[in-house]
Amino acid sequence: MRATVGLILLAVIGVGVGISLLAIPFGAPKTEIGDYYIENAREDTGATNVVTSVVVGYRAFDTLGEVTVLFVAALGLGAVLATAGGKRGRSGVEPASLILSAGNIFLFPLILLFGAYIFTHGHLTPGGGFQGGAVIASAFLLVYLSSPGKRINESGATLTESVSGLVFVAIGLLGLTYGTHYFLANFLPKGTLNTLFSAGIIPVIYCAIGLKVGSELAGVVDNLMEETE
Amino acid sequence: MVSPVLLLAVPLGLALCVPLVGKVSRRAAGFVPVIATLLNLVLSIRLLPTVLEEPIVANLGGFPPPFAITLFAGPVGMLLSALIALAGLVVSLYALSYIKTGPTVRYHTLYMLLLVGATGVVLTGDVFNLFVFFEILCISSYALVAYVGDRAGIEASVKYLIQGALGSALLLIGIGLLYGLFGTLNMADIAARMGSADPVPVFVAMALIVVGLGVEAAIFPLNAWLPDAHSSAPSSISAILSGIAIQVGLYAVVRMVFTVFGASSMLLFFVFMGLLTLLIGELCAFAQSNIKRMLAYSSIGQIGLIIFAVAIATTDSVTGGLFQMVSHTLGKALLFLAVGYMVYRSGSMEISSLEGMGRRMPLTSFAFTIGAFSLVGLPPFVGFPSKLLIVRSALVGQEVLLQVLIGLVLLATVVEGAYFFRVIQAVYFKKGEGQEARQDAPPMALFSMFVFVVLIVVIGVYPNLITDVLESGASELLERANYIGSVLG
Amino acid sequence: MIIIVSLLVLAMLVAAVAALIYRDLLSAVIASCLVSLLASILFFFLQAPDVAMAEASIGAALVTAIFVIAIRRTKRYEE
Amino acid sequence: MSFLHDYVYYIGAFGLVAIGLLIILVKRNLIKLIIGLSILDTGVNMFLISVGYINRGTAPIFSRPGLEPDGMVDPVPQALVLTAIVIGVAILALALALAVRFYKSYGTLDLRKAKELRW
Repeated sequence: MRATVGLILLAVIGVGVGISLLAIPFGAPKTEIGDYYIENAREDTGATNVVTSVVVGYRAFDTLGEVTVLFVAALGLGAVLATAGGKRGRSGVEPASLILSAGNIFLFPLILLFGAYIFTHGHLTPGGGFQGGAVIASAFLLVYLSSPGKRINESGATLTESVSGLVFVAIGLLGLTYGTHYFLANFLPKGTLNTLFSAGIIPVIYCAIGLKVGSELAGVVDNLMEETE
Repeated sequence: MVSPVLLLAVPLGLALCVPLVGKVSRRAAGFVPVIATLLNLVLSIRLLPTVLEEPIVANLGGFPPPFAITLFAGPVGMLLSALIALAGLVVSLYALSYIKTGPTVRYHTLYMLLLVGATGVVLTGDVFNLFVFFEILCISSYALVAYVGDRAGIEASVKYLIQGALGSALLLIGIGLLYGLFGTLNMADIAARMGSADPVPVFVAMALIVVGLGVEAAIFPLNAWLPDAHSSAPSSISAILSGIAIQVGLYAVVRMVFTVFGASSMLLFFVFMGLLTLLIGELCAFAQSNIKRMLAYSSIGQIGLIIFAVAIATTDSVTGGLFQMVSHTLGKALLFLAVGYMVYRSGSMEISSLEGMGRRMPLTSFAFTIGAFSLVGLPPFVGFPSKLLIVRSALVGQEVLLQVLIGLVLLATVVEGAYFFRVIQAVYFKKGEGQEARQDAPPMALFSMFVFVVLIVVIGVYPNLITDVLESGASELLERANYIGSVLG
Repeated sequence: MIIIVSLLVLAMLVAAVAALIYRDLLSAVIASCLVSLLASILFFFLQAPDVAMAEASIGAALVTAIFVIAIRRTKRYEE
Repeated sequence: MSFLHDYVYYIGAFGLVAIGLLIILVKRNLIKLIIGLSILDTGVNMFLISVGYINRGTAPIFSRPGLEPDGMVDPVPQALVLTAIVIGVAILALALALAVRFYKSYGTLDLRKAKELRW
C-alpha cells in the first residue's frame, strides 16, 4: 500500500520535474548574478576563488547559518545520546595493531597541518573552512581507530566551538559598526590579490569555520563512539 | 536606525555563549535565553513603529540587493519576531523551573537556536537563506522532541526527522529549479521576474516548495508527525512547537505563495486544504483521550483555520488570519504550559487522570480554562475577536461558496468547544480518586502562565492595540508590487 | 569525455541500486560511500573543485565513518 | 550523443533522487532509511551543480593570470551545494544518533516494531 502510493508519487514528481528541466537546458550561459560575481568578486572581496568569495563574502550570512546548523546537530546529537546512566568509556574494543598506532603518531600532525593549509588557503585555491574542518576531524577519527580508549578533551572542544563561532559573529558585528556599516561587510584591508594575507575578513572567517567544523565533527564521532549504559 | 540583523546576530552570539556559561554554572545557563529573548522583544517592539511607516531592508555584507542576502523587516516580520520573542521569553521563564533533569545546558542552547531559526525564517528575504534558517529550526526541534529520551520521544523524533528531511530535500530541489529558471535567489527579484516565466516549471517549483515547507507547517496530509512530536516533547517545547514553529512554517508557505509566486489562481485550492486540515484536526482532537495529543490535533485544526482565512485573500481575512496566529500562539502556549504541570502532578497524560485537578492545582487549572476559552473563541478573550474577524470577512463578499464553507468552520468550532469543555468538566466537576493535598505549580511557572492570561484578556478586550500592525501586515502580504519595490528600489 | 561521464553516472546509479538491495547494512553503506565518491568525481568534471573536495572529505569519508560506527553499535543485518 | 551530453548529469542526479526516495518509501530499517536520505541529498546536490554548469566552462577560480571570466561556470550553485552538503551531514549525524537510541530502546531497527505511537 505504502509502496504503491510512493511509486505513484515518484512518477508524478518525475514527470513534473522532467518537464521543468526542459526549461533549464544543461550548459546554458550562466545567470546575471553569476556573471556579476565572477566579474566583481576580485575587486569586492579580494579573493581569487570566486566560490569562496560567494560563500564567505556575498552570501556569508548563509554560511553563518550553516555553521549554526552543524552546531545544532552536534549539540542535538550529544543531547540525544546523553543518558542518565553515565558514561562508561569504550570497553570491549581491542587495541589497534602496532602499524596503525605507530603510523598514527606520524600522520596525526601532518593531517592537522594539511587541514589547516586547506582552510587558510580557501580564498586562493579550492577548499576552505568546511573541507579543512573535515580533514581535521578525520585526523581525530584516525586517533580513535588506533587507540580506541582515547577521548577528546571535552572542555577544549566546547571552548573551540564556542569561541570560533563567537569570532564569526563578532566579525559580522564589527562590520556593522566599522567601515560600511553592514553586517558581515569587509572592514579589513584587502591586500594584494593572490597572496596569503589578502581578501580582508575571508581568511579570518575561514579559519574560525575550520576550527569550529573540525571540533564539531570530531565531537560527533567521539559522541557516537561512546558506550553509554 | 537599528538594523534588524541584530535580532538574529545577538541571540546567536548569546547561544554560542551558553555552553561556556554552562561550564561555570549549570543554573546560570538557563538565564541566557531569558536575556536574549528579552532583548529581542524590546528591539522588535522598538522597531515596530518604524516598520509600520516603511519596511526596513538590510543588505548584508554591503552589496546591492539581488547580489547580497537581504533581510526584509516588514510589519508581518516584525509582528512575528515580536511574537516569537514574547513566547520565547515566557516559555524560557517557565523552563527555569520545569527543565530540571537531563543535559540542561544543551537544552537551553538548542532552545535558543530554535528561536533564532524561527526569527531568521520570518525576517529573511532570500530563498536559500530561508532554507538555511528553516533547517536550524527543524534540526533543533528534532533534537528537542527527543529530549526526555523515553521510547515515545525517540520514536516521535525519528518520525519527525525522516518526514522533515524528506521535506527539506524537496524544498532544495524546488529552490534549485527556481535558480535555474530565474537565475536569482532574492525573493523580490524572483517575484519581479515571475510574469515572464513559463507556467509549468514554475508550478512544479511551487509544488515542491509548498510540499517541503508544508511538512513543518502541518498542512494536511503532511502532518502525520505532528501529534506524536508535540505530545512526546517536554511541555515547554510543545508550547514552542505548537505556538511558534508550525506558524513560522505556515508564514514561509504564505510568503512563498503570495509574494514570490503571486499564485492567486491557486488560492481556492488552499481554501479547501485549510478547511480540510481544520475539520480533520478538530475531529481527531475530539477522539483523543490523551490530553497532549488532543492539544496537538487542536493545533492542526487551528492551522487549518489560519490557512483558510489567509487563502481567502481579502484584507480583512488576512488580517483575521494573522490575528488568529497571535491568538493561537498565546492560547496554545498557555495550554501546553498549564498541562505540563498537570501531567507532571498526575503522572499520566490521560484526560481521566486530570479529574479533580481544579481542587489540587486551582491556579494552573484556572490558566488552562482561560486558554481553552480563548481558543474556542469565547468573549472577552483574544480568540473571540480573531475568529469574529475571520467569519465576518468570509461573509462580507456575499459569495455562496464561502458562506457554506464558513458554516463548516463554525461546526468545527463547536467540535472544538465540545472537547475542551469535556476536559474542563473533568478538571472541575469530577472528583478524582485519592484526594491529594493542594499543591500548585512552582511560582515561576505560575508567573509565566499569568503573563499569557493577562495578554489574552487585555488583547481580547482591546483588540485595537494590535489591529494597526495586523492590517498593515495584511497589506504587505497582499501587495507584491510594494514588496518588490521596497527591496529592489 | 562524454563516454567516461556516462559510464561514471551509470556506475553511480548501479551503486545506489546496490545500496537499495543489499540486506547487509555494512555493504549498503559502502555502496553509498561509492555513490558519494563517484559523485565527487562528477563534481570535478562539472568544474566544481570546491564541492568535489567537500563531497569527498565529508560525504564519502566522514559520513561513512559515522555510519559504520552507528552500525557497530546497532545491528548489521536488515531483518 | 547530444542527448547524452544534455541530459546525462540530470539523469544521474534525478536517478539518485528517485532511488533515495524509493529507499525511504519501501524500506523499514532505520539505518537503511538514513542511507536513502544520504543518497537523496547527493542527488539534489548533483542537480544544483548541473544547473550552474556552462558548456566548456572552467572552475571559477582565478588561480593563474590570463583566465577569462567569460568561460567560468556559475559559482552560486557551488556555494549553495557547499552549504547543502554540510546541512546534509548535520541531519545524518543526528539521525544516526537517534537510530542508536532507537535500537537501545526497542532492540531492533525495524520501524514497524515500534508500537509506542501510531504510525
